[in-house]
Amino acid sequence: MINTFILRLFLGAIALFMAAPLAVVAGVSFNERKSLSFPPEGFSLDWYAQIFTEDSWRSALFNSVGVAVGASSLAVVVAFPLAWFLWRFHAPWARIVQVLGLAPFILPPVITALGFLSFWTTAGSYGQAWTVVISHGIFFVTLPLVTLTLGFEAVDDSLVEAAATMGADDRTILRTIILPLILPYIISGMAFAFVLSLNEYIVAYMAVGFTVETLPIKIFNSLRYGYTPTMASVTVLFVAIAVVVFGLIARFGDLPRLLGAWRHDDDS
Amino acid sequence: MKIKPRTFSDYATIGFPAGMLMVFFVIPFGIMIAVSFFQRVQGAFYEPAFVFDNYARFLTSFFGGILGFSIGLAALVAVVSVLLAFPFTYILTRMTRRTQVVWLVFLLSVLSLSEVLIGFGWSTLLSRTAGISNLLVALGVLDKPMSLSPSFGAVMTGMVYQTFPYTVLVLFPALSRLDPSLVEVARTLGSGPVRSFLNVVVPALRNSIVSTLIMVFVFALGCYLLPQLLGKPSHWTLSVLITDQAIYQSNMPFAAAMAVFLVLVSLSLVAISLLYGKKENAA
Amino acid sequence: MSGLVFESIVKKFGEFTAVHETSLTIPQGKFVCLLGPSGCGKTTLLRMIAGLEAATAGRILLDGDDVTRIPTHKRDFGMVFQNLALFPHLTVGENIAYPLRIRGVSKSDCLAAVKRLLDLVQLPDMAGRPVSKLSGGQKQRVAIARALALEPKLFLLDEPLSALDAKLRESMQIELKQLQQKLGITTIVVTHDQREAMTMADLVVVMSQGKVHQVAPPVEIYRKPKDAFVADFIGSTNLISGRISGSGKLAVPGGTLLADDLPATGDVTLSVRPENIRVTAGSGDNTPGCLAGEVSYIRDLGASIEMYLSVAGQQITAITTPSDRPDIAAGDAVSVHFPKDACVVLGDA
Amino acid sequence: MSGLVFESIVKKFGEFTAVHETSLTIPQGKFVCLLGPSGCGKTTLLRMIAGLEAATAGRILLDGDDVTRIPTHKRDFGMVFQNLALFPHLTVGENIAYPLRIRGVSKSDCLAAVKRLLDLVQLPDMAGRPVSKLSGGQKQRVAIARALALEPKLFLLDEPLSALDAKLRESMQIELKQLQQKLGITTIVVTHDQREAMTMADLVVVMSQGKVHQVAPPVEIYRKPKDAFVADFIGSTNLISGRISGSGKLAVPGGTLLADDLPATGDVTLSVRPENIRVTAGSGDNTPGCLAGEVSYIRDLGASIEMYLSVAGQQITAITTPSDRPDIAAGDAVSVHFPKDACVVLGDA
Amino acid sequence: RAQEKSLKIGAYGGYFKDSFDKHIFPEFTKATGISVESIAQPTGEAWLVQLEQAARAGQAPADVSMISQVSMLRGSAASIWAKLDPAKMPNIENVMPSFINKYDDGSVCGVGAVTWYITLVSNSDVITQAPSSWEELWKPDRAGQLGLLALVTNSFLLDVTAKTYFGGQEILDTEEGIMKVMDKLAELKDNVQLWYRDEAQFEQALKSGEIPMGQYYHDVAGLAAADGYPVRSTFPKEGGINDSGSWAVSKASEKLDLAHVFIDFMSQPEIQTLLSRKVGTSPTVARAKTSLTDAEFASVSSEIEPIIPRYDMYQQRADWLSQKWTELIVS
Ligand SMILES: Nc1ncnc2c1ncn2[C@@H]1O[C@H](COP(=O)(O)OP(=O)(O)OP(=O)(O)O)[C@@H](O)[C@H]1O
Ligand SMILES: Nc1ncnc2c1ncn2[C@@H]1O[C@H](COP(=O)(O)OP(=O)(O)OP(=O)(O)O)[C@@H](O)[C@H]1O
Ligand SMILES: [Mg+2]
Ligand SMILES: [Mg+2]
Repeated sequence: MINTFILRLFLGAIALFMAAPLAVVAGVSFNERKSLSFPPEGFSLDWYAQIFTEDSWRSALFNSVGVAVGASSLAVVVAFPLAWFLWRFHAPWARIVQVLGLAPFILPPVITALGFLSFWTTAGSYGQAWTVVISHGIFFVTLPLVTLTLGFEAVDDSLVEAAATMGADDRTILRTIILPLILPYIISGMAFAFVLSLNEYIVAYMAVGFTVETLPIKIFNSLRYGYTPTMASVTVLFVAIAVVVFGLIARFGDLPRLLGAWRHDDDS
Repeated sequence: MKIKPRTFSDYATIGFPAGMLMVFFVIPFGIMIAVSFFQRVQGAFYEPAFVFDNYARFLTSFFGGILGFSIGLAALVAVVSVLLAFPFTYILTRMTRRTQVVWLVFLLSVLSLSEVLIGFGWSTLLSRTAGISNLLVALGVLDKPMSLSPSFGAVMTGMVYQTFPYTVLVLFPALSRLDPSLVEVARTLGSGPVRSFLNVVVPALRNSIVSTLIMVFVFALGCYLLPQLLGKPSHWTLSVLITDQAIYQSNMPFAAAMAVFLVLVSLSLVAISLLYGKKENAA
Repeated sequence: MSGLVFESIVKKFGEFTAVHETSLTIPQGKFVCLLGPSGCGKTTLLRMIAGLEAATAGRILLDGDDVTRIPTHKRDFGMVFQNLALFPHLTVGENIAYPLRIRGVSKSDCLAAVKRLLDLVQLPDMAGRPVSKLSGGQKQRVAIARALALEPKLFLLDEPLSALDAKLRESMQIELKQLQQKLGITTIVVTHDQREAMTMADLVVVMSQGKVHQVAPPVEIYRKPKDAFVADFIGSTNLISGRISGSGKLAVPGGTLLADDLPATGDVTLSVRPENIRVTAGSGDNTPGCLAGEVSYIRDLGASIEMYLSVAGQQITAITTPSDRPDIAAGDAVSVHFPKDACVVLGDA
Repeated sequence: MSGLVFESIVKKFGEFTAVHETSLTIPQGKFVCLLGPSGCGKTTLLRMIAGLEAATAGRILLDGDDVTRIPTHKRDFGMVFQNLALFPHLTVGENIAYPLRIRGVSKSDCLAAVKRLLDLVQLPDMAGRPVSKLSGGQKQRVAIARALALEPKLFLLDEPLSALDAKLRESMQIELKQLQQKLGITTIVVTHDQREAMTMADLVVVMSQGKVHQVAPPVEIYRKPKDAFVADFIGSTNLISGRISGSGKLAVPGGTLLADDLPATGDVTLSVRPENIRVTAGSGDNTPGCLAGEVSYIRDLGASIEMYLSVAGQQITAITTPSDRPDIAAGDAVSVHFPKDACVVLGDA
Repeated sequence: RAQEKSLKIGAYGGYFKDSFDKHIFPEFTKATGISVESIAQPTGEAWLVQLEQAARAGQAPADVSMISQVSMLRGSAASIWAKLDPAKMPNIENVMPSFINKYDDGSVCGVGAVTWYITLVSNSDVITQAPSSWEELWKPDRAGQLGLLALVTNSFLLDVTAKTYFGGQEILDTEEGIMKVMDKLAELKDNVQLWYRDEAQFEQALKSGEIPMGQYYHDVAGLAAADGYPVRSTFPKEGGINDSGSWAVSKASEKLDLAHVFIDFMSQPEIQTLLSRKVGTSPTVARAKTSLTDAEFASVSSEIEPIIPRYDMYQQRADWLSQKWTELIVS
């Protein structure tokens, strides 16, 4: 039918649009020479090897992953009690804290970055590796806050009440009912924060760029003497990591549901 | 089921996140606001003071033009993104779970692409030597390959590319929760698929559409790399100039003033559209 | 011919067959109820009529025309969904005018039509209300008015009343029936409530597990169920198995029963409605049609008395009115009478 | 004293009073149904007992102890929620063991308890199943078993059977009743289904709009409703208003009716159940207790026949069994008999 | 303790830092026993912002950093550089006086580390005839073919225009003069396809011929050419732009002594030679003191008199210039 044809065409066009730059980046990463030519000249996997063989790339990779792990954990640790409080208690003033939790993502990043720079130097901790973890943790707190809020909304009140009638106090309910039910939302919020932290440049750079060189900083610094295909191979690696992370989430959890889908017939 | 917080431990739960946000977000942001009133020292840095110079410098037709352009660009990006993403997400939510998952993983992965690489990818794709215009030449659409970047179109393409997955993810919950029987009933009443999409799905979700527009708008407003990578200087946004002032001119007070101004403008736009949305709802 | 005809319709969802091969004729102007337990395929059948679900095989004919491949929006059938599916962004009037508006009917004609329809469903002066401000029963009526706006050839309703409470449901049942009689539209209602079907329908289609068991007027369904499923699903019944022991006679545990239409030989099952069984005190005389039993317990429901009896090891339920209540108590020996015309011979399910 | 006592309990949500001042005593060991139309405050009352909702005023006593301020998790009442609220992340066994586990009961004791409870609700060998793999009726039983795990002093159920289909519901009603009799736990069930209440309860509490109308055993509720609301809500009834015209006599449009317990003077309303009205062919003799009427229409529901009559301009419904059906048709003149003991005098609602 | 004998040294990240790490710092450690922790600095002046912020809080992200001239001036105006003692650095005698930065009071705050040239580059496949003058940029047939640096403080196009069309950089003394130069500069705007900020953005386009001409770093262009790309770098007859980086020490550093040792080490002619050979920069000591061959020298420098940017102007009129410049290229 003509309609399904148009539909396919539209979806195909979107897929092409979304995939095109990825194809360029992937193509470039196979260049034989140290150049970002596209279409690639020759074929080589050296640039992938270089991520691991060359110290600076490897340590940048590890820095990035370390920062992302720390920051995403912190974001969850901050967002969880907040989302829980908003869900559990009736306290209009708590909305202010919620807005604060949503705000970091809304401001122009460069301002957040400069704010952190001033803050850390004033606090005298400038240059400490952990400051970037806190900076990113706060900067990305919005993401787990949103997924956790969604998650708490999805917890059926009556489950909590049922547990209470069976003798569970707040703390026990949190541990035995809410945590297990909300775990997928924690994971997805953390995954979002993780992936974005992995790719964040300006905040990381301003907070602690010279001590902890993360991959994006490394890429930016490399701009001084030309793009190297390693940038592309690192990107491909990152996209692969994202695919794996989200693919695993989809494999073991219900990804559409984590992203807010919900149908009446889901329960069965 | 919600109760009023009573005990110390009730308050302690929110105390931690509130404290963290206070110390690590409000204070840094407060510092930036304070800095926006500091005195710039030409050829050096700045000194603590309380002056409005930085704001005054901003209030010229030049910066007014840039602000207007930035807002216009962000708005256009938001509109185009939503125009593309809304029907797309609608179709997506009607597909099987499995297909949805594949698309979502794909979009999430694109979302994690860093801005430089998006810029690089598109500037290559839009270049004369390696870009799609060669494809068009091969297809006989064009006579000879041409360079499509830097240009306004390139900036738009890059920014829409960056915001598209984000838009889809923001629209996804609302669209997937949309009651499918609304469309079915419209069809029994004589609306074809396209028509029922336009006069049932779209109006039924207009609130989600408005809030998505706002979110994408704000997101696009903060974008500072793509306009540089894909645009000419005349396509630079206020965020580019802020970064410029802060990092290249070491003029933090002026950068901060511009940022504060940008935040105020975007917040008030958000507030206006929310108010308007509320009114419409109440009617 | 006039009316709706299913020709060997089949519906599969992947491997799963939701509707097995079904052929069915629904005469023009009738009020039909599709009745069956949850998941038996009622909604699927209705959605195929509306074109919302494509039949896997077979044809659907309306007044002799094949409509199987016609898309929903060209069928001009009115449909009311279980959740009503009122458009939340439109007012009551706009909801009702929707099918007219998209056909380009003028504003004033729309207004007139809305007024007429609102009068029809007894909701005058509601046109300007947002639908969110309506009660359940009012929403119901608006959905009906909207479905009728086009004067459809076929009026389809999927459990239209299930969200309403008992009292409201009963009055809506009567209203719906009266409306249908007034308009004379062929109407098909899905329900899993047998009382509802009995109250409204001219013709009941009893389904289970994707198969149609019986198509008949309500009283016939009750009095002459075709098989054990129908007998048991419509009202409650006693199913008694036995072996033919002579012309019109059936040997059952504990004695002999009499029935019309018994086949010559073999095993058959009888359905006997509880309210047709008469119970008297004292052990029976063991004539054909009367068995000896014992009272297990008695339940007084106010309007009726239920007697649970044990007859030759089998559970039998009998119902009587308070005024006819025999003077018996749990543990008493009783004689249980099965009138010949109350014993219905069942076919295979 | 032993049992559950409400002392002047009030519940407001903001300005809205969901439960008006209510005092009530529920004796130990009884099976009580809270019955009333949707929104009348049944759930609210039950939730106050469980401590899930704080009473705005008044006290709740259990066996003489004030429990009004005791938090839910210290009350040790078992509760079954309308949607069952089984923990989706736990298996059947873990669900049932949950209240024990959080009290630190050892693993082996938990296992033993789970086995015993699953036997009790007739679901042996299901402990390892994930709850999502259960049918509706099985989920039901698991929820009941879980609520009983702690041997609660009070067993509360909020519309426990409303999600089940009619057949299953009936069998669960009987099982639930038997279970309660076996365990002897004071049990309070919320329902809006009067049949369900009549079937299960020792004591029915009829509510509407936040007020308790009557507390009595089911048959008494049916036979001796206190007011028009109860009479109408429990089964269907004919409400007839008239003026006292002598001892035991009531002048109504079209004649005179007889009734016990009539006050000396004034206007009163009678409730007469349809199944207690006898209809005979031919115009009546106009003696007290018998009025002349005309048949409006007759509806055959299979198990019963409904006769809609017009008596002196008033609509009267009578019901009879197929076997007692008088030989009448729509339009016939009939005489309508109101037996004296069927005429119940109502108080003010 | 070994830890005390270590120095944090900032160098431009990427290729630059890699080369230092590989060829220079090990030499230094071998010679002095001081270990080096190298810090990747970013391009532009972002580093200065960080140093300044850190200095305010009494911290030093790096002890010694390589700082461009405009930033040096800006830093000295804010007094964030430690004063250096020439007496402790005998080798700075070798460094040409123009590469020594001083505070107003005459005390030394920076010592030339390396210098480099920005020249006229072109893609030899597209532009067969090598250009010889900056005037090439203004030619109408270059429409849409140029890539120029986007910041006033690193493109130095004002100096180029003044030298090419106004007979020298004196015209830049006054605001009117600068405006005249800007007007001239405005004439080439239509020729510009790309105003770039990150060098590689242009390099990519230059190599492929997408943008066949522009201003670029002589050393990097040489590397590309050596790699076989059709890229050529030309010193125009008006001269290449000679920019340089200086070693400066953050005031907040507690290792001033070691920093002296380092700067002294770096100022040796042998080390400058090594830098030219391994990193591709031009020496800050007179050519005669180095052992560079003609070919080696030509690959990093030129005999044509260079254009030395008017750093004083960039510093004194910083905000005004950046405003006018932005207006120039944006509008
Ligand atoms: N889109 C679908 N995909 C797969 N199976 C389906 C689909 N729709 C319905 N089914 C299955 O087909 C069978 C019949 O469904 P249908 O909705 O027609 O039942 P129903 O009789 O309307 O039941 P209910 O009274 O619960 O609404 C069910 O087993 C159902 O699970
Ligand atoms: N949390 C609440 N806030 C405000 N009003 C409430 C709340 N809970 C219940 N109500 C109101 O109190 C009244 C009684 O509600 P309740 O849930 O007790 O009714 P119910 O008898 O259980 O009805 P149903 O049969 O529909 O469950 C209703 O009008 C309801 O709208
Ligand atoms: Mg259905
Ligand atoms: Mg309730």
